[in-house]
Amino acid sequence: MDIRKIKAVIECLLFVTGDPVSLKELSIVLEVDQNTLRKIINQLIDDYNDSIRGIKIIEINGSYQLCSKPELYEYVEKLLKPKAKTGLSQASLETLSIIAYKQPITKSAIDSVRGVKSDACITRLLEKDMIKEVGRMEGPGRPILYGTTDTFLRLFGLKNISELPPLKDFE
Amino acid sequence: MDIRKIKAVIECLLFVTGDPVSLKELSIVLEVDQNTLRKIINQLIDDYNDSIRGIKIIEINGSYQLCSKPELYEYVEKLLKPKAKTGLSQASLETLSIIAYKQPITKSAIDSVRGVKSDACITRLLEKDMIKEVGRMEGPGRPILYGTTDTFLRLFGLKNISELPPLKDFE
Amino acid sequence: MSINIKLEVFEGPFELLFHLIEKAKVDIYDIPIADITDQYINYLKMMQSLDIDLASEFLVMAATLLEIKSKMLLPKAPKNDEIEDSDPREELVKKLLEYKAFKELSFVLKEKLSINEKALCKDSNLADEIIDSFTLPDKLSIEILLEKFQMLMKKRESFNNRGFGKIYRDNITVEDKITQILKILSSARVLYFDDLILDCINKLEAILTFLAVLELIKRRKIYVEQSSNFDKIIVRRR
Repeated sequence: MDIRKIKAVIECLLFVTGDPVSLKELSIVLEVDQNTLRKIINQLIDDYNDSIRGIKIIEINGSYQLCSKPELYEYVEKLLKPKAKTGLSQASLETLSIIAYKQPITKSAIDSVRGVKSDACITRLLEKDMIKEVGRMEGPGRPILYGTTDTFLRLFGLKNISELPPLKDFE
Repeated sequence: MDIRKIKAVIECLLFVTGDPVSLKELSIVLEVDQNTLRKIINQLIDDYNDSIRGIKIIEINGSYQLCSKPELYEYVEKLLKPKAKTGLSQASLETLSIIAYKQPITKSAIDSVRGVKSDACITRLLEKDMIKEVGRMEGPGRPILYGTTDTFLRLFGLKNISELPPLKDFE
Repeated sequence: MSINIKLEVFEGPFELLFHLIEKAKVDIYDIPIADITDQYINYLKMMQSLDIDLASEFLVMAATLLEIKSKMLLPKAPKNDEIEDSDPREELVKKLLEYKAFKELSFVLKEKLSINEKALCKDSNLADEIIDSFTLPDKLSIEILLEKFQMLMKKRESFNNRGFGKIYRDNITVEDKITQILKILSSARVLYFDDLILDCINKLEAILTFLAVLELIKRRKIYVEQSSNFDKIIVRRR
């Protein structure tokens, strides 16, 4: 298959699914090895940077997804009733930062960093699909452990969790 | 606005809505008169004909919609088939499970369990003869009640609906 | 004459402390603990005089500050080579700095969010439509449905527990349940108690159902029987 066709198929597949599709799945469907495919996708990502395009490809945890260009959001807002923004309070953002860096983490560990109860924030973050339960801690009460989701990565423009900005040294 | 930007905005808007958008709506959002805009969209349709593209714009009754290129359908099928061994999407399986366990049930009750609209899933389950209308609920609007069919029982190997496996304690 | 008080609301004790430290323009590593403690307690008193409920964490911090203050007043123990004389403020400062680091980070994240949340994705309706157009296999395991349904219930339950209120069957009462049970029994002679409970969408509804059965027994409308231990409980009309 020539490279133009491969690019066309990738665009088509990402468009149809709407959800992230992994490099592995794409490689199986296209019968192209993952390394070659990754290079082609990176080229394709560059193609989309062209000012004539209104959509782009984002990478999240080794999967790829199509989304609209954020800089054109004002037009989307004009056409559609503005989609509810993520709307996180400062307290929720603080809670989210703590979870992002210290995951997996329990509620009481979050509370102790913030100095206040975080129940409401955690509920809100779960509701917004920013965090999820990732397990239970061994020990009394087996408290729930929280971690971040792929939605979190997407909304904060991170390919994976290691791309988080560095935490300023507080020692 | 230059013509490249107009094209980008059109792509962005059609991508985000998914549904057909009328020339009139586009013209209002872009502040470009309809005649000029129609010419630009026709150019854009030509751009999409390029073999590097996996999607295209179709015109229906003066509205425009993005869709995948039909000639690439085989790849779509190859990607989705393994995800759909059941022949039912996750959304439809969810809807079907609610109907099976809570029948007879109205559409709005299904929606409230799922937290999203189930219209499309219900239509497709009706088409697949998995569910049927079993009556009307008394009360305002007399909404339709849905239940499962004999085809449903056969597919899942049940003699009758009372053979549904019991729910484990929902703790 | 009216007095205008500009009241700042603090999310928690750390925020209040930061505010006081910044206002006093002091080094965070060398907090004048007596002064700051007094100011902190004054603030709490003011809030209380205005009848503003304070989270208990504010009071816990007040106690911590008083404890540190009293330790600072104690005469320094003579130098001991074995035990390092630690600053009683050390732990508090460490926590404050950690909190501050996360607070700063949250502003960076907020900035990122404000850009990237404007990149919108498409829903997966199109893929669902295509999948639903595939032909069904000859046979499917019912377990798939059970699993899906239980997952939905679990999700709902956990949201309910977090105080989202009920999402389904609003405002159901014991009286509704009584009517429902009597209606079933008007056509069926008997019914299984298990089925009534299984039909419930959450714990609250199960409890209401149970109360309805008890009430109906009391009103002598129904009676229940069980032939032996762990057998199904049968509900009959009187």
